[in-house]
Amino acid sequence: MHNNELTLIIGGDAGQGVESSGTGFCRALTRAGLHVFSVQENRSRIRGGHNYYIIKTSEKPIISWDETVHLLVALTAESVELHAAKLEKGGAVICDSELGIDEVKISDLGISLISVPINKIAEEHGSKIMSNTAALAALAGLTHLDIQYIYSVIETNFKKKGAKVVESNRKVAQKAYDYVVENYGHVFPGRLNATGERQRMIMNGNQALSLGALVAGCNFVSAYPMTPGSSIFEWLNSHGDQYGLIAKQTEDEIAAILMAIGAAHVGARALVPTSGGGFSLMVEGLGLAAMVEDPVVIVIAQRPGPATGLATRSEQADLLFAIHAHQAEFPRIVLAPGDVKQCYEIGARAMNLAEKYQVPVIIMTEAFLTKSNRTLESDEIDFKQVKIDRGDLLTNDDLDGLTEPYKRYAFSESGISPRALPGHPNAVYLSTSNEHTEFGNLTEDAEIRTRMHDKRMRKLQTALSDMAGPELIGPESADVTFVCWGGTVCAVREAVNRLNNEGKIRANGLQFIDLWPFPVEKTAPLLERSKNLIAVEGNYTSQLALLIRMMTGVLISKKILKYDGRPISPEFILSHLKEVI
Amino acid sequence: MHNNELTLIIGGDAGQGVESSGTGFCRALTRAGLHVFSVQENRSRIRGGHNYYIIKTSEKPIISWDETVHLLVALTAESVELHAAKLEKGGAVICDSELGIDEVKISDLGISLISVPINKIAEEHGSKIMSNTAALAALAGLTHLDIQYIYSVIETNFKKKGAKVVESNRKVAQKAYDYVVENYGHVFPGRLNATGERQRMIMNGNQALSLGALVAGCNFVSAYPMTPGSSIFEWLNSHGDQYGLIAKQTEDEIAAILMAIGAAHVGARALVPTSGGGFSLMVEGLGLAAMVEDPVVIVIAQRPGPATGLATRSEQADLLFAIHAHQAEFPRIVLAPGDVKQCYEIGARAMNLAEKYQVPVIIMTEAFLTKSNRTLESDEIDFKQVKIDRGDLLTNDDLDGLTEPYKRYAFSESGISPRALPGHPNAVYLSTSNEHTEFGNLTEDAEIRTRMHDKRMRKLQTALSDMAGPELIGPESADVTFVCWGGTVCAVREAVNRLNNEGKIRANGLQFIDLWPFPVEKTAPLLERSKNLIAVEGNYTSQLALLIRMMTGVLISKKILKYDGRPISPEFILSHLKEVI
Amino acid sequence: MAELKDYLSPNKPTWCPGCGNFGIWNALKNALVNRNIKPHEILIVSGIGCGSKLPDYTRANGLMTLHGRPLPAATGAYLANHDLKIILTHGDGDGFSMGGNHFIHAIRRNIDVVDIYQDNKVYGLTKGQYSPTSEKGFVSKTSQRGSIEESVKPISLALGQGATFVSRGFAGDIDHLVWLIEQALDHRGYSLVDVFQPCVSFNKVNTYQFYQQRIYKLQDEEDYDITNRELAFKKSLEWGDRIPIGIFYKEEGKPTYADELVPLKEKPLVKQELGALISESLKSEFM
Amino acid sequence: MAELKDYLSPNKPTWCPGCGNFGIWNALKNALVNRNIKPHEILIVSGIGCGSKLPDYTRANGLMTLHGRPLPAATGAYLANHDLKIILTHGDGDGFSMGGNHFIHAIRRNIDVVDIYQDNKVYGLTKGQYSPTSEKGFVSKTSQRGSIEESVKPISLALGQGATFVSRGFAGDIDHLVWLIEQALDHRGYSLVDVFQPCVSFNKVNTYQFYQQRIYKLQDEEDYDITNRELAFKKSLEWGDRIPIGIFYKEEGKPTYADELVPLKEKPLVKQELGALISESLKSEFM
Ligand SMILES: Cc1ncc(C[n+]2csc(CCOP(=O)(O)OP(=O)(O)O)c2C)c(N)n1
Ligand SMILES: Cc1ncc(C[n+]2csc(CCOP(=O)(O)OP(=O)(O)O)c2C)c(N)n1
Ligand code: SF4
Ligand code: SF4
Ligand SMILES: [Mg+2]
Ligand SMILES: [Mg+2]
Repeated sequence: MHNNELTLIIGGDAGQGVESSGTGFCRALTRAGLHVFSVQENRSRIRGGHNYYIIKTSEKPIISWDETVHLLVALTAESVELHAAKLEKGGAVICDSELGIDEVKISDLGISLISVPINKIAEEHGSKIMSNTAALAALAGLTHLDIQYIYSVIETNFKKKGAKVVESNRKVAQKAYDYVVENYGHVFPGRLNATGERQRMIMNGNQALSLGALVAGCNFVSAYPMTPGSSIFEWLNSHGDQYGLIAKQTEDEIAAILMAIGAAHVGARALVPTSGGGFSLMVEGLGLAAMVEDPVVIVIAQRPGPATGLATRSEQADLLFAIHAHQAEFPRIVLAPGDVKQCYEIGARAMNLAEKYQVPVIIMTEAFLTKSNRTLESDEIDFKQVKIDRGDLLTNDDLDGLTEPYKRYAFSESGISPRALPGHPNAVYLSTSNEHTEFGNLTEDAEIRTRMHDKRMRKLQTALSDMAGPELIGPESADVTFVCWGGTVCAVREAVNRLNNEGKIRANGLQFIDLWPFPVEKTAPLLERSKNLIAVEGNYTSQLALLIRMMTGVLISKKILKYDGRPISPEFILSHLKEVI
Repeated sequence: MHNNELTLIIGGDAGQGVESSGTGFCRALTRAGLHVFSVQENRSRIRGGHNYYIIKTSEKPIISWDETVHLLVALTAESVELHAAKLEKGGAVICDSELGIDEVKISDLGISLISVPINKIAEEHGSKIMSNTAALAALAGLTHLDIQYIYSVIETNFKKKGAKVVESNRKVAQKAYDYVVENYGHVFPGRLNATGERQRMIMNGNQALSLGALVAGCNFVSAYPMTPGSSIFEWLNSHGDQYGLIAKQTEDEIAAILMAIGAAHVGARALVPTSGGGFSLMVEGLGLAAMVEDPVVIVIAQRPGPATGLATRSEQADLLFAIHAHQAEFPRIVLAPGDVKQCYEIGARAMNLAEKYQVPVIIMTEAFLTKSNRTLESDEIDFKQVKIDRGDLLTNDDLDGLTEPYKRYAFSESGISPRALPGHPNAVYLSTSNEHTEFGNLTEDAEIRTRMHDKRMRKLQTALSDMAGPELIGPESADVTFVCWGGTVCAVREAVNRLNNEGKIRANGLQFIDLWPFPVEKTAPLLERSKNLIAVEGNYTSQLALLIRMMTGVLISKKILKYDGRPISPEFILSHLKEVI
Repeated sequence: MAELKDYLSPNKPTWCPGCGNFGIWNALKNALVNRNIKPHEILIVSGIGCGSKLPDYTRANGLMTLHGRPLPAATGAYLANHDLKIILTHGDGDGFSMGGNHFIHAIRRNIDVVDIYQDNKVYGLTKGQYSPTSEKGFVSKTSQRGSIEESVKPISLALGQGATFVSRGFAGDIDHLVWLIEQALDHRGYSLVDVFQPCVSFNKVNTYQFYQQRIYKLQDEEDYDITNRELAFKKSLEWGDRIPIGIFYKEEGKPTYADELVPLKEKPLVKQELGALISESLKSEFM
Repeated sequence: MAELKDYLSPNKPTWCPGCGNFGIWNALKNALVNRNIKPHEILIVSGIGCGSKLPDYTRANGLMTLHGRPLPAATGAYLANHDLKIILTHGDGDGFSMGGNHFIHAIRRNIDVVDIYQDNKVYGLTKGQYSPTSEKGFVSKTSQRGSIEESVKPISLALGQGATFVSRGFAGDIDHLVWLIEQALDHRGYSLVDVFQPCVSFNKVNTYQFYQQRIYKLQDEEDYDITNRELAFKKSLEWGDRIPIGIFYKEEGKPTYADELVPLKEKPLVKQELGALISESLKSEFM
């Protein structure tokens, strides 16, 4: 346990505020100048049932969570049972004295019990509801984190509720902090010292994705609530009035994608966040977008299935579905960010790609990533770097100058036809889900069909120029190469680091972000030079490996797979590595 | 033009009875002991717009339609314009004298004009509506087909409308027949002589599929009308009362699959016919069926897309969608018949496979096949050969004897758990779309999730024993091997025959009927011994070739593809063969 | 001034001769011209079906969506550009079977669109299956012994859900229909225009004659009060020898959906510059 | 005789303490026992949502489908085995948002099921978005300035569509609710039981107290006539200081869907031998 470098878990029942405590502590750490990486595990219920929040913090940037834990804040006895044994020797469990945890059992594990009258302090100095504040302050006390950071988070979280609430919470925090410092000040070796470094941001994957989209001009979002996609809608919904965005909750996901298409058709930049089940209902609409060539961006926040599956857990098993959804064939773009920063970048990039190619763009994320927090340097997110590219969109001037009748679906080499928005007298046109002529009118002519289909499909070829090959993790050459996509990349990065630090096996990794159209040429050489490809995926059938084989012929027969709803950790990769090589 | 071996086209406007005439003539030929193979091309409108019906007939079994045409029955001038030039020298065009077709233009093409006062005869001896009868009789007259066969079809078609209607139609037929025999008795060299052979059946792909399902115990069908899947529903609907089957027209396709699941859950054998667009709406339901392990059979009758596309035309572009539809992963079976007989067989087989493996089974057909008629020997369809296999379904006796609490989702090696239908006091159980325990109750336990997912996925492995490798067409070894699926096999068979008869290029083919779980082991050796693989598919991206590469690594880089909504003909294959080899 | 010829398209309708859709098509164009609305100022949104082909024959901005889905698409277009006048034309199958859910939800949002149903009480384009508005007992390809479902009641449902303009027209009475569509165009908020549309090919029950013998006009009744929802409901249940057409119910002054959206206070969404409101302060909430 | 303990499941409800679902759950079990219906004789079909978890806590045949889809699944089960007593329990989001279309169509088919809505006027399981039955102005996670949509009116819609049993209960009045569910179980045909269900976690408006202060029982009104659809419609629009519960409307003797199906004349579909009616004569139509 190095100073300013530890991992803690906050565990408790749904409804006890595990999530808000975790998020609050992440913020406090960020303000103290530390880096943070967090993961959440929730059950699909409102009250009761064990939830937990893992926070890893360090002075240095953190690329992954991992399974080494030093500290546990247990809001229930169950939480002690579930997690205490995972703690490193020398670790500590903070819990309410009322829980009656057996001190002997805990010390047998080589860890300390930090018994704090959390509820009592809260009730005495504020109200019962403030016990989360007390627990956080206790945590700060034990790790010697300056209480100012707790106060500052209290200020942020409660100022809307008025000065009195802020004041009571401060009081409670102070009492709990003091209690721990007094009673357990030197029990726990770990320290969290403010570094005084410049301010960073902290956000989770869904916030980053939403922010990226918003900055890139997203002004319309339509959605039906579905975990773990809803928080994108909710974030944008709560920023709509201020930033000129319409966020429409719909009657179902069919309406969500159709509204987005309608809005996009007249010129909005539309986003549709959902999860796999909701996307299933959007499949018909997806093809409509492709046929009328209206740009929409869809986010699939993956969770384990089939069907309802494990509603609040994580999986990476919708890739081949996203690529093949809808009858027949049409161009689409599929992208999968793997960390918070990539979520931001892809949120922005997708908005541009959709309009540039006039196609649906699908962003794949997963429960793990949606709610995993990471600190970002303020300049990692540069709004000015995001250029809004509306593609071949005709301006009013262009349209005023039109001399020929406007062909919305003009045959073109790139497959992209200059687009006019409805409303100009010189460009009155039809769009239809039926096969159509260059003017957009219905046709059944075999030749026009073939040419129009060719035109649409050519966009796939054109878009390849915008598709990057996989990102290299670690050194160019290695003994084993982990092939991954999505949030699994965090664990892969960490595993690669550890292996290379250890030095016995030289490792690297390839993260596929741009998945469709599949960048064959940019991928094949990278795969071919690898000696030992290992697919690391959060699914059963190794979908990325299947995709790679389909597109390049390269067979990846070694696999590290997980499909129990929990994300892959670096330790999971390392322990399974022995089995596969 | 050999006797009893010719191809004719009946062409006219929608609403003019092209379809009923074509079907009527097919039946007359069948009754005359001839073999028939027919194809239809329709526009997506009710009246007006050119439709046509190709009928190939022969004394010998026919494996495909082709582009050689000898005779045209033109109900409109447009029809003459569109088709006359395709006729072989020596051919003939039958049309109403009223159309005023230029005889010189026709004879310049080396064909004869058979001008018949069709409407006049109909009006004089019956009514205008009987002009189809007159046209068919004229056709019979020209080809010397015994008029008894026309009479017999009149009897079949009109007996419900009463003796008077039958009588008038006979009269009209006789007059038109006589007129042609008198005026053009020896103009056309082709003859259609009754062979007096034993009775055959004639049916199209959708009828055959429906019949197969019905014979295999299908007793529930739910559907929302969608071309070209609707005729399955309509056929079963009109046979429901007699054969104890419930056919429910639903409010949408979502309801269609959900009703089927509900019915299957309590023990019905359920079928859901649709087309790609309707299937898009069923995607969410598909995963529910898989998760609760209820057997349902879905038919996707493919048509060109995306979206509405060409509603009445044909394509083969939904294969990868069918295999990957729905979020996450689960076992399913995908089968694609290629001809009318296979439609019957697979209609029956699918019902058994669904119940045996307790999985959704998807049958892929395509517009071309749905309405293509073929004559079948009566013993090709043997109802008694179809054994109803309900799989591991617990009987009342089994349930009476249960001593342990019933586990609907018991872990098993095969992945299949013995199934009880709701209703027995010893087997009261829950099924849910959530991940669940062996009893069917909700769980979020990581280990149970993994085991339950493994159990479900094991069915794919188990089902492989029921999946056949591709069917070989032609000789075992050849210079080129056509790889195909679905209705394209008809043209491939004919192309293989022609090539081998010609002798320059030795050809064979592989037809994939059992597509998922993909029979890798049964396929790989066949592919490997082929020198020159050529994918022949009715789509843009060569989906079967992609699937083969994904599953076996074998790259098929030569392709003959068509996606203009019209089926692939043998001539199309042969003419493109040069380009690819 | 808008003129009829502005709406003239080179594409001729492919409807069957005598189809009620001709009447609806002409009435719509006339109503638009009478209200001086030009082709580029509107967006006609349709679904899939015979009636839904109307935009293909009309020179105007058109969006033919999927079977059953014109309403959500229209909602999106309306939210993004409420300067466009949005008109829907679609069938009874499209609107009340596949699209039934959107119907209920469009009403409760009071989106400002004119929603015209080409209600022929049958599935035309798929060749004659019974539809949600087919009368009980209607014999069709898929109801050979007669349909055994109660027909969907669009007027009653709209009234029950709080619609602000609920009306019914008849494709065989064009003058009345022109007037009705004008009223709908004038109304602010969701306007239902359910039009009896004879289908000469597949509905041999609800013919021109059938309607001519039965319909009467609510607005001809002296004491009819179009602001009385309960009375309207009572009239909506009337079916048999006498069938009412006209405006059943109208409620004025209720805000439309766009009226209540903060981002639309100044101008339509698509007329606002993209990304213009983004500022560095957005970052601070993450700090 | 059925007993309450027959319905006892080893799985305890995970609903929040005080949730209205406990009341509905108990009322349902009591009504079933009072009507002497045993767990193996029923099938409880639900969707996805807090309320839809009921089958997991109840020892009875259960089928938890997808969000919004219990009605078509129940329809299929009913058509295939109408000997099973089919009961649905699902939320307002499930039933009137995602499942709104199925609601209308189930009514018009008069399928013989008891359809219980756990109507808490909010999305519970997804943590507090406004729902289709949320009142206009309801503040939630996704309607921070208050919802701007008219709420869905299940009772009015059901009446407009011709439902044969239309009722409303309250999870806080279990005796009344038991009685109501018994009436619904007794009724032949589609029976709507819309239950006001306080959600203690996310709906701070429509609380136990809110209802207790406002509801009154239709069956306590002397002159209330449950066979008068127009009167029922009028009552269905009542919302404010006084909110009616009880049976709004009931129509007896109307055939159920299964009554009208020829293949079901003798016995349920699944009790007939598969393929028993197939004969060679089937071939002749193809000759
Ligand atoms: C998802 C889907 N299901 C089915 C269809 C097939 N389909 C096309 S039009 C139609 C019904 C047409 O009836 P209606 O909406 O009343 O329009 P009409 O043709 O009578 O004007 C159907 C079922 C489709 N296009 N999409
Ligand atoms: C297709 C689909 N979309 C969204 C969801 C997510 N979801 C689960 S429950 C629910 C809403 C719950 O509200 P309600 O039906 O009123 O039930 P309650 O939880 O309030 O009892 C939603 C939106 C889903 N499961 N499936
Ligand atoms: S089928 Fe009916 S609705 Fe369709 S065009 Fe013909 S008459 Fe009109
Ligand atoms: S969130 Fe509401 S509906 Fe769900 S269990 Fe809790 S109180 Fe009940
Ligand atoms: Mg219609
Ligand atoms: Mg609810």
